[in-house]
Amino acid sequence: MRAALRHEPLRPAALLEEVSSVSAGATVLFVGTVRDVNEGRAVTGIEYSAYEAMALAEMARITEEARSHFGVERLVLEHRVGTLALGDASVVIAVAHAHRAPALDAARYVIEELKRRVPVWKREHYADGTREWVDPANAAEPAGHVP
Amino acid sequence: MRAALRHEPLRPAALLEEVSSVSAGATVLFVGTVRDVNEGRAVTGIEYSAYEAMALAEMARITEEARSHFGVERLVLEHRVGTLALGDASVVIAVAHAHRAPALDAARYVIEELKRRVPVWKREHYADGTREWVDPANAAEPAGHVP
Amino acid sequence: MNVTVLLFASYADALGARSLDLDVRDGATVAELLDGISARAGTGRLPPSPLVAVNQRYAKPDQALARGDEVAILPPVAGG
Amino acid sequence: MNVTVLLFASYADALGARSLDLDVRDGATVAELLDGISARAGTGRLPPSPLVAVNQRYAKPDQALARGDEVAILPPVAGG
Repeated sequence: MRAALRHEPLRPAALLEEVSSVSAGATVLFVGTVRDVNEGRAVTGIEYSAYEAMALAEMARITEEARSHFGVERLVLEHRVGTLALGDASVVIAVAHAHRAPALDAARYVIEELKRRVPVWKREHYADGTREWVDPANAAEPAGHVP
Repeated sequence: MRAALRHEPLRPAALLEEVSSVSAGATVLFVGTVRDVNEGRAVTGIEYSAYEAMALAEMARITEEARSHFGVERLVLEHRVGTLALGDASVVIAVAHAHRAPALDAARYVIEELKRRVPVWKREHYADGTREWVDPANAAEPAGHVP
Repeated sequence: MNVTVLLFASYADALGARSLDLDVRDGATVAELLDGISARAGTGRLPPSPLVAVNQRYAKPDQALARGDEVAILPPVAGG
Repeated sequence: MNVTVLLFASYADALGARSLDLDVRDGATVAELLDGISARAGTGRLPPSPLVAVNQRYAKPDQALARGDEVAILPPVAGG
């Protein structure tokens, strides 16, 4: 069980390896990536910034909740900060469990709670040269609100 | 969108790469692996066999259903057959979508339907030298019944 | 008509064969085929109502069989 | 007591600063702190009720502040 913020590129396949175990029947990897279009605008990159100390604390709380709710003992959560290009991974969740349902439930729980609670922000860079902070409340798939 | 049965080891990280796309905001990988204990017995390996033509047809129908239900266009499903050692991957599902909810929903749909419908069987090899065909109806996490 | 019924996994082991040949009436249903299988010597180790596939799809008991259909009886599936 | 309020992302941009220093009464609540922020010149571009974190946890309006608390106001989060 661990959570980290990274200033260098995330390595999804390495996290998959990290949680894998012969005691696990199911391993789930979730990778969030920078995509080329958001809300109909052509995106060229995203800057992620964080309230780093709190983001780490909140990520650790979320992984601990996943352990408590779903019984997962092997879970890694990493979020990138800095300037990302199209296709770069912004978040990776890797989780393994003896059975598939808790592994899938835990992955979903962690990404939903991360989007709802972890103090990370993103400024999208658009093809027309402009930049904007993203407010998920305005998005088609809102992140929800805290508390 | 593709489905395959493989007689050689599955490569989860390669399937993750295969479905990844700059149009996808979320990529999900599910890996089923041979674990060391099942129903309280020490397992040393599993032989998987299939009604290959029907298994492939059913896997193709399931991936098509996932496209239809969740709008996923990038999905790969592979199942291994043959004799697997502890930790070997028996099934890999890789799926990418613009948004996280359809990607997660599709991964779960595919593994649940695969376990319910795809004509694949496994014979577990135990530490005491015995072997037994597995009937999921007797398991703690049953696969369900068809039709 | 003659129907070849494919066997797999524990069913193939139980009968010591990968297939069974049966004679059924033309247009027999899946249920009639299963009755025919039950009547055969040595099939007592099969369950009374196994899953049946016809042409690589699950079939219901009232489905009629045609000459040349690919028929199989399937143990409980255990993939993944 | 003096409270340093950390600012991030769009709020730091809007105010052109990474933090604000405020004087509030000893034991002031989060709600009183927000009133103090609103009263400051230049804070009109902040929403009336931003998320507040105290010591790296989300705080409710009635939570009392203590000397030395780490306080931050947070734009809507957008991770993942």
